[in-house]
Amino acid sequence: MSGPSLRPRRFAGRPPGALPGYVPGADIPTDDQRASSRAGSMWLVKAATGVLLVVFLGTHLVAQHFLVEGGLRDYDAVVAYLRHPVALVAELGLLVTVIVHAALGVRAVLVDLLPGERALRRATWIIGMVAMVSLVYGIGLTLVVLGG
Amino acid sequence: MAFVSPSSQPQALIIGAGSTGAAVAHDLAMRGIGVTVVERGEIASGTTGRNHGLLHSGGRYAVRDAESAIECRVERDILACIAAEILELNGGLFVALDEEDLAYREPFLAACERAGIPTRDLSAGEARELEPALSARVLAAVEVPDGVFDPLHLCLAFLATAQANGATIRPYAEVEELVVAGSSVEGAVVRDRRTGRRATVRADIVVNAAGPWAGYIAAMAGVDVPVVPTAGVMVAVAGRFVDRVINRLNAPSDGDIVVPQRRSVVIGTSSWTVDDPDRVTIPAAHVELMLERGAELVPLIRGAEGRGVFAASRPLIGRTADLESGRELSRTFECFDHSAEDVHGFVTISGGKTTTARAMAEATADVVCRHLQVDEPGRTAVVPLRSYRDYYRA
Amino acid sequence: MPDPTIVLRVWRQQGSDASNGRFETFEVQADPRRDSVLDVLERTWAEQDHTLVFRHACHHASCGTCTLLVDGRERLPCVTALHDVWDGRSSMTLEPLRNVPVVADLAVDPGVMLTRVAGLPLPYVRAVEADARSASGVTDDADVGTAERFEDCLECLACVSACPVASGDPDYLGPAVLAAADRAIEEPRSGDPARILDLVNTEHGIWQCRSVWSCSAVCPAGVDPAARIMSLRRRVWRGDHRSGSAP
Amino acid sequence: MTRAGVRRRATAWMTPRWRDPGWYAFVLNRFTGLILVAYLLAHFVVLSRLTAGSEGWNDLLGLFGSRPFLVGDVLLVSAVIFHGLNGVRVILLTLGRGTRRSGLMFGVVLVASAALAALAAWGILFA
Repeated sequence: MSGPSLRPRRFAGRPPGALPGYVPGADIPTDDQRASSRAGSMWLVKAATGVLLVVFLGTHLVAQHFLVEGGLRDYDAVVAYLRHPVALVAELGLLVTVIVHAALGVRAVLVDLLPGERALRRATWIIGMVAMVSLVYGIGLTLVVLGG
Repeated sequence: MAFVSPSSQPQALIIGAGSTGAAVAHDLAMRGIGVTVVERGEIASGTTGRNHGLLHSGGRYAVRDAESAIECRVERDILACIAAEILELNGGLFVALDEEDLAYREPFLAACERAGIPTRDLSAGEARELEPALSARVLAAVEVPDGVFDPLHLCLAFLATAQANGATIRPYAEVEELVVAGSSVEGAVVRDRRTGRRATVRADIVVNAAGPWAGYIAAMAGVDVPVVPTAGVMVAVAGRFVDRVINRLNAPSDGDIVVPQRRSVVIGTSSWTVDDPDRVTIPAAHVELMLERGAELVPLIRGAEGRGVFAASRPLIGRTADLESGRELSRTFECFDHSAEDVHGFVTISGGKTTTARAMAEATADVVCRHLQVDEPGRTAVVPLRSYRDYYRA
Repeated sequence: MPDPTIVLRVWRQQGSDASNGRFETFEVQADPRRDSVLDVLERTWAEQDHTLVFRHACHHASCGTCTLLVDGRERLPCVTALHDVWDGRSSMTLEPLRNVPVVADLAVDPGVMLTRVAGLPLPYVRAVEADARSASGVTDDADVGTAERFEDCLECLACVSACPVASGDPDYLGPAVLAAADRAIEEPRSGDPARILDLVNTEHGIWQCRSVWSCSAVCPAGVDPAARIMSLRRRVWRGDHRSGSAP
Repeated sequence: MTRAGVRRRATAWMTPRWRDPGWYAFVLNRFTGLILVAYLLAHFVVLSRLTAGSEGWNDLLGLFGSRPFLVGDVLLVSAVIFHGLNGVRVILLTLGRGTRRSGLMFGVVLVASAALAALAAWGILFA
């Protein structure tokens, strides 16, 4: 082709950051860095426990409804079931994952619901306590049943 | 050194926030004048918004109207410096499809050279290599530095810069009447269309930049401006078939421009005068014509999905010779200083194109500054505009 | 044959207080073969009620100002053909966008959201990518390497209006901002991608999305904000900020 | 925050909107999730009867083995199945799989949930 191209050799567009007085992100509300990394981690943990629940809850339900003739187990069957090491691991795994998953799920609903970081922090604390109590209760119950 | 308190700052009220009003606001604010812009609707909701968005290199006017061509060429280069962020500077092609077009090529190249518009001669093959969607009938093409802008965002950039220099922008504010005391205009009664509340905005000078509606505003001051609203149809179809503006290499006529806009192309335009710019009925025949002539240049336009049909009313100046008071700045736009008709503090700016809005604004601001006895030169040609996004920060 | 009459139910409210709002009914002549919804609305304003407040500028899906709810769905009325949304008999309901402050009638103030978009160092003009033309049906071996075009996003806020998360959580950054962030990270001129990622890697940022996908369904420009939010999550996990391509 | 504000935040997300598949998925996911959390807490309370030994537990079993409770079980299992499959959908979308067909994915989730739930119902009620 003849002559130089009439088109510019590089983009005319500059980011607004090139303009004086502009601070990137100045207009975007944000929370502190620790909270940020927590938000991402919580999503991951929720997904991971979700996947584990497919395994643990599946085992639990099948064991509950389909292993024993007539569906539900009587007391002795429950104890016998729990004495099996695989069952024990599966049930304790279910206990932990279901509590973590439920706690994160309830908290996610509250993120939509509660105005402001302070209310959310308080709610998170309460949910955490309920989760801990549930966990201790569940483990305690298992030990009592196995011991009895 | 005299201390200038804010209250003694001269105040200008600008009516209309199309490209002209926005550019005038920017220019005046930069010269230290207190600026209030009132606009009846959203920014650029009148003629400017419904623009095809062609940043003229001047090529389109080179043969018939050298003055306009030079003005476009100069302003295109200035905008490319001060507002590069909101322009697509891909260039444009003037495409010859028949022998008549080919005969136009020599005078076109000569006129461009006279106007200082850079050109590049392309063979049919070269043109289709640049723009594969061009018609296979292309015989030759000339490349010029056309570009594309988005009218709203250009206005917002002007206004954002004006705001940064202290201007107040009031959209949805409709002028109901001008405040006239004796022989001078001292402001306007403005109704906020959002709340229905009325307020009086006082100013030392009122600039009427209402485009095709300028006649209505001027009538409120008892003066006549010969604005003839002249509508033009544009048709948008889905598909970004070209990156460059495609013009027919011939004398400007209907349906001879195809402008890429985002993921569509806009084909323009036609021309007919209308009585009321608020009530424009688009003739079906014009739409057909746009599609037909557009498809001659870019065949994919035929069969493309429609993406909107719209019309803008250009504020063309009807008569000039008999207007003694008018200070003719150029054949393309006019700034009417109504003090010659013994109406003081009132200036009307009309005509022109969005590409040349900055120059129109500078000429208008010169007139305004003379009235206000402000001795500041215009600097809008060299100071970059702020990001259009800054408009929302205010 | 004379044009049929369409009954418009238009949301009216004076100022920003929705409590005085109500629907007002207009009967307008309309040509379903040729009119867009915006044409009908403009005619209503010009011929029947000059106090009607609505936004519009370009009339061809470039400026993003006129977005409305047409029968409850986010649309650009300028490119919504009447015959696509009207059966010729029923009334048509026009409402302002949700999740964005209404200033009067059908007009909203996009300031809050667009200021957030403005907080991202994303240029308005980008390089033309190879598929932009082929998507238009142009068989293209030409070099488009240095051609440029405007960003796809019209900043019309249809996505924000459609998002149920944004309607519950006013702090949610919203699909428009997040999509722009993902584009900004792709864009070599935007500066530090890690900084951009920090801005959106938050509780009320990318992790607040609930995969509803309404934003992508209503986007008139094919931006697919939902997929871009997912892309941002993966960028966080990968830690590499620029190597990803568009979703 | 006003009472109306709280109510808006609490209900805005479930206002019936455009019937996009993703919206149904979101609302169903949230409802099933909340129901399952409520069930989990109730389940913990019921399990405390295990400490009462064989007698107390087997009494309860009679109640839970009754028809209405088994139907309740089927509903719970259905909720679990949907919640789980939808979770898989969300994870796949986040990984960038099927983002162009998020609606179709919801359809698959629904159909698969219904099939699995029917299977479970047959197993619980009739097997």
